[in-house]
Amino acid sequence: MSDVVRIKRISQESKDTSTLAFDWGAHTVPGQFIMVWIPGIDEIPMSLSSTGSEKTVTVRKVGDATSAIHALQEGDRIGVRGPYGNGFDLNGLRTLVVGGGVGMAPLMPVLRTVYADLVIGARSADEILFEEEARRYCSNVEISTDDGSLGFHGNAVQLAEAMMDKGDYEQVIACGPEVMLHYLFQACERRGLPCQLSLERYMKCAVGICGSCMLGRERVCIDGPVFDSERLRMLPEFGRSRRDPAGRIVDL
Amino acid sequence: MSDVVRIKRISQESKDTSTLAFDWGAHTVPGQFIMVWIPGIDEIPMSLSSTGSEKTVTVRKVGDATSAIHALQEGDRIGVRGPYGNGFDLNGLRTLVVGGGVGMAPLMPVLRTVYADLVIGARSADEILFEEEARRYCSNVEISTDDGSLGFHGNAVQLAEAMMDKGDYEQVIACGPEVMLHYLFQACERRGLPCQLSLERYMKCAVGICGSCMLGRERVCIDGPVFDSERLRMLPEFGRSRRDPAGRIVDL
Amino acid sequence: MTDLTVSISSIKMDNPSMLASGILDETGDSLLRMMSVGAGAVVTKSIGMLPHDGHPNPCIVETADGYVNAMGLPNPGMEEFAEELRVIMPTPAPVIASIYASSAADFATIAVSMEEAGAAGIELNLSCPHASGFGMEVGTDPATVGSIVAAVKDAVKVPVMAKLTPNTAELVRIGKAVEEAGGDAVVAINTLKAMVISPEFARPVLSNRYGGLSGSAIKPVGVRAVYDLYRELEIPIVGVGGICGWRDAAEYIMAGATCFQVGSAVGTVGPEVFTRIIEGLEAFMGEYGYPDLDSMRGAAHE
Amino acid sequence: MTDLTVSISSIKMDNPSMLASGILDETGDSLLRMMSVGAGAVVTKSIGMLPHDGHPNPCIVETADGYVNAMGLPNPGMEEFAEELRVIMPTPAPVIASIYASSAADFATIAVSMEEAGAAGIELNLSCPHASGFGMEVGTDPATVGSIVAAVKDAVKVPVMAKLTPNTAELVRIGKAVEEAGGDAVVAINTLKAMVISPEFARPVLSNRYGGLSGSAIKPVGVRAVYDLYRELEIPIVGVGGICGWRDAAEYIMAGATCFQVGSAVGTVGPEVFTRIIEGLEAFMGEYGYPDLDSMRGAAHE
Ligand SMILES: Cc1cc2nc3c(=O)[nH]c(=O)nc-3n(C[C@H](O)[C@H](O)[C@H](O)COP(=O)(O)OP(=O)(O)OC[C@H]3O[C@@H](n4cnc5c(N)ncnc54)[C@H](O)[C@@H]3O)c2cc1C
Ligand SMILES: Cc1cc2nc3c(=O)[nH]c(=O)nc-3n(C[C@H](O)[C@H](O)[C@H](O)COP(=O)(O)OP(=O)(O)OC[C@H]3O[C@@H](n4cnc5c(N)ncnc54)[C@H](O)[C@@H]3O)c2cc1C
Ligand SMILES: Cc1cc2nc3c(=O)[nH]c(=O)nc-3n(C[C@H](O)[C@H](O)[C@H](O)COP(=O)(O)O)c2cc1C
Ligand SMILES: Cc1cc2nc3c(=O)[nH]c(=O)nc-3n(C[C@H](O)[C@H](O)[C@H](O)COP(=O)(O)O)c2cc1C
Ligand code: FES
Ligand code: FES
Repeated sequence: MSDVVRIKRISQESKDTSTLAFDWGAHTVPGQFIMVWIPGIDEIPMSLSSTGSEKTVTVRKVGDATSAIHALQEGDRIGVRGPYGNGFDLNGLRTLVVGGGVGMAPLMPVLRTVYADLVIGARSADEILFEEEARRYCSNVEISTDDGSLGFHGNAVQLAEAMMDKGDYEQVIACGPEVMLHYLFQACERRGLPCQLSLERYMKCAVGICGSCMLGRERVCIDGPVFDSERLRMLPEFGRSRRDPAGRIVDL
Repeated sequence: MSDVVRIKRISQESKDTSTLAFDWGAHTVPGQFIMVWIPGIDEIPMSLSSTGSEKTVTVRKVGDATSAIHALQEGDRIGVRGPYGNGFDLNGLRTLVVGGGVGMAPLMPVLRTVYADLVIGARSADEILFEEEARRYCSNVEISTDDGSLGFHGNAVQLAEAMMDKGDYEQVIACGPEVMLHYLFQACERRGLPCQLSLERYMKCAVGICGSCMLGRERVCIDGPVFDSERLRMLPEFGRSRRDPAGRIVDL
Repeated sequence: MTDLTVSISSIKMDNPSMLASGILDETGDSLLRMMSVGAGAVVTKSIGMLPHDGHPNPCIVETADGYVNAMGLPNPGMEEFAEELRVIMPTPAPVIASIYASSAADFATIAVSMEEAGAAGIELNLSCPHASGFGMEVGTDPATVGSIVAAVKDAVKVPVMAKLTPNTAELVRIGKAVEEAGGDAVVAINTLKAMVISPEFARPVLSNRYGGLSGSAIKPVGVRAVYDLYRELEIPIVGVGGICGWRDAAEYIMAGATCFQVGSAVGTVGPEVFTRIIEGLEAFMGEYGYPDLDSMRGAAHE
Repeated sequence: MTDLTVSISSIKMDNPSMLASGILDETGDSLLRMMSVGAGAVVTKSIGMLPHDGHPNPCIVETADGYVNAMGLPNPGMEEFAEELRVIMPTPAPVIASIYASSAADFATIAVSMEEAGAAGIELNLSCPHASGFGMEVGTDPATVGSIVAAVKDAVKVPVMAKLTPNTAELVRIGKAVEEAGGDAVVAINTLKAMVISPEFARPVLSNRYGGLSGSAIKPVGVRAVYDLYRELEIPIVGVGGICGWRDAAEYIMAGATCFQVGSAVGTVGPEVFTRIIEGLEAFMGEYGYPDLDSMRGAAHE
């Protein structure tokens, strides 16, 4: 489904991250993403950080397209198509959710749906996203910052490992930088704890035909972006390499 | 819906008329028709004389295509597409059904659905169709033959008029030669009795775009083939003229 | 207030929609019906010198997203059709007569007869993909096209539009030939040359084997054709191919179309498609600040 | 027992289905995946001399019945891609390398590199409608096409097939040029030149403006193209365009195709489309008494 929507509301989440809200009727599930078209600039994948009839995307400014999105005003229009991807399997298991940086975006609809504990990781206190809202849904929200400016001093994986060892979680759901996810996956594997991780690859079509988002034999856009432990084990590229827009192998 | 079906059963109804049965899943309502394709010969409209999951068409041999259909054997295949047309409005009114010749075909699904009295008209006794089956559904089945070889000696309209005057019908449903239908319509109009008449015109597309089946402003294939009194009154061509395959006006 | 009026030379229309040739337009009554549902103008079935039955059935196949047809230009012939037109004149919306022939002289003869019968314009069918000796076979050579347009322009006073085939890489060159010969507009596109085969019967379904693909399926090809033509031509372009809603119409207008025609959607959506397209277009133009069609035309080129 | 094996010169396939170029075929792993779902052969993404990012996004639009894409031939370049192939060799099904270039000499260079890396055949992309200086621009002139085919034939031992554009009235002439230059097969059709405009943004959606229409929408055009080619050519024809089920595949085979390719349906149906088509085709052939593909090929011409 391809549409043009009007931005209803923009909220600044941190110095480089904003959330844009718009009404869009498409039925979506937590963990799915859309392609956002900023005419004349680019079309890029964005996770849905709300999946109700009001949808949101939470965008970190990292380059041209994300800067153009940050320059938008309320009332401006963007193109959206989707929803794409499989989404998380919300299965009722006792869950630890781990979000690194803007990786919190696709996790918010999960937290709104299931009862889970949460680790939010970021480089420093002013980059911690969604803490306030998350505390409304989760009994236990823990924070880690690389620079120690808030909560646990260290990375989210270290904090998550400590929580896994204390708690009796049955699964881990996470999104964030791939290197973090890779360490988290290994930590879970060591403990025999199943994971669902949301990954990213360069996307062009988002409908599963162009092959630009391949991760091993999997299309991240349609077979993913969420992968469970069983599939992650079969993906030697996970945590190691990705493909550039030309399809060349690039180390992570 | 376009399909290829296999003829399950052929029943000879009279010397020039046969019924072909085939399984076809399309949902259809009484009064609708299909286009029957006999490869290499023609594709022609045929009313459905049964509208269950087993469908039938009842074909009178009048030319090339209908002869080719009569030459088919059980197990042979034909192409079918449809269903097309509006069908009868089966509204619960006390109904007199009038069928002339092979015009009985689209009326059979009506008789199987509603409780009605019936007039079957034909030139002579051996051309009377579906009498036996109709007697199973209708309390009152009357026959007219032009040559008096069975039942009322005269035409179906005369017989129907006599029945209208005796009975307390609230509507008339009919199919048959257009001249017959035209007289029947006038008889009903005189009595203020609403009609639903199934008409025929030369059909090519059957989907309402080619315009070959025009009757005034109406497309017989899609706005018809069943017309009620209100619409019949607006059709000066009804009973008078039709169009040939080139679109020329031809007197009936 | 949004102004939807538009004209192609002397043909003045209340709105930019036209009934496409070959769709419910073989009789006077059917033309009137399409005016009553809002068509800004109607184009008639393509009319030839003599009555013609067209190809035997099957002459249409329904596909996932359109039709493949090979009607084979059935028509009652110039004389009888002129009578159909005379009976309905004057009409609430202009009638444009589509005509076909195999020589420039015949094109001119038929055009004159249609003009006399009240046609407000002539559309030359130079593009039917499934009629031998007519249509596309005369319409893929720029010189032939030019000579036909010139002959008809000489013969009639009403505007003359030429309908082009998309089955060529030379579309724009042929459009240029129309313009240079004095044509008042080009119409693009006719159907794409196509075929449907029945696996069960191991043969093409259409009696003519070849047919023309129409409907939503071809819209992106039609929009592209109009976009290409708009870059090179000065004369108006009438866009046609797969329009079934206001968005499609808007795409054609932004690609550069002055007017647009609707064909297959009269079957897939129904005759009311005209009313819906016009209402939708008006609402869109209001919301997005286009006061009239001029302000919207070709907008995708900027 | 139904025999589904088929070959194009030395390329031997277990069944007549091929993955179309540009669809999940830019990495070794994706090629292996498509073999695992039953593709009888796989064609790679079109590979050029140098790495190329392709057009910026948006490079695809979903339409009612297909896609309009302008990927712009992204590929990792001949050297890196040769390495992808070497890693997966030997493969359970033949890999045909699609290549593009702007001169006959470059075509030959890339073909040699692909052959050395293990490609069982070469497909010349002479038909991409949205890459300037490549694809369709080299593929609409019979003489150029002939010279490219001849140069590549000279350079490699594996079979060489040429993929043709449908955006021309000269399709059959170009097919003839391939045959005369010694080509082993023709592949038809590539996408139809198309455009999608956003009314709201008043601009073409694709960054490249123009794109190519694929998917069910174009099937009747592809079937017609194969039918036309089969009447005039001796060499095998590979049919492609809008195949998403066994009926579509059967239409192409009856029109004259030796093999067929599946592209868009990998998205609209899923990769399992190969398994389903092959199973459906086998069941159909069994029921209708076709012992092998030879007995079915071109059946619609009789
Ligand atoms: C499934 C998915 C969900 C995502 N969800 C979010 C989200 O919720 N919030 C958020 O801020 N970011 C998200 N991203 C990342 C986001 O797409 C990139 O940050 C964005 O594309 C950068 O574009 P740019 O032009 O601003 O930067 P550029 O300077 O063009 O690129 C910076 C980096 O962004 C990545 N990128 C650029 N274009 C694409 C593309 N088409 N596909 C994938 N990656 C690309 C590349 O790694 C590139 O190196 C998501 C990515 C994916 C694949
Ligand atoms: C809606 C509808 C339902 C019909 N239902 C039945 C039915 O249930 N049983 C039945 O026996 N007949 C039915 N007919 C009539 C049937 O279609 C014709 O008898 C048949 O087409 C004759 O074809 P032919 O080749 O045998 O005869 P031809 O010699 O070709 O034609 C004989 C006459 O049949 C009519 N006819 C031929 N082709 C067509 C066509 N494409 N469309 C309409 N009329 C045509 C013409 O009036 C023609 O003069 C129906 C017609 C219509 C329009
Ligand atoms: C059943 C049918 C008959 C047609 N007959 C004609 C015709 O007589 N003359 C003509 O120029 N075009 C004819 N066309 C082509 C249409 O006018 C139009 O160009 C084409 O169908 C594309 O528009 P659409 O997608 O809206 O149908 C016909 C199309 C159809 C479907
Ligand atoms: C996303 C996409 C990328 C394509 N890339 C190529 C390509 O690189 N080379 C090529 O020859 N054809 C390419 N094509 C064309 C297809 O191979 C095929 O000819 C066309 O899509 C029609 O088949 P389909 O309808 O099954 O998709 C591409 C098509 C699509 C949809
Ligand atoms: S982005 Fe094209 S296959 Fe995933
Ligand atoms: S048969 Fe074509 S409109 Fe009715």
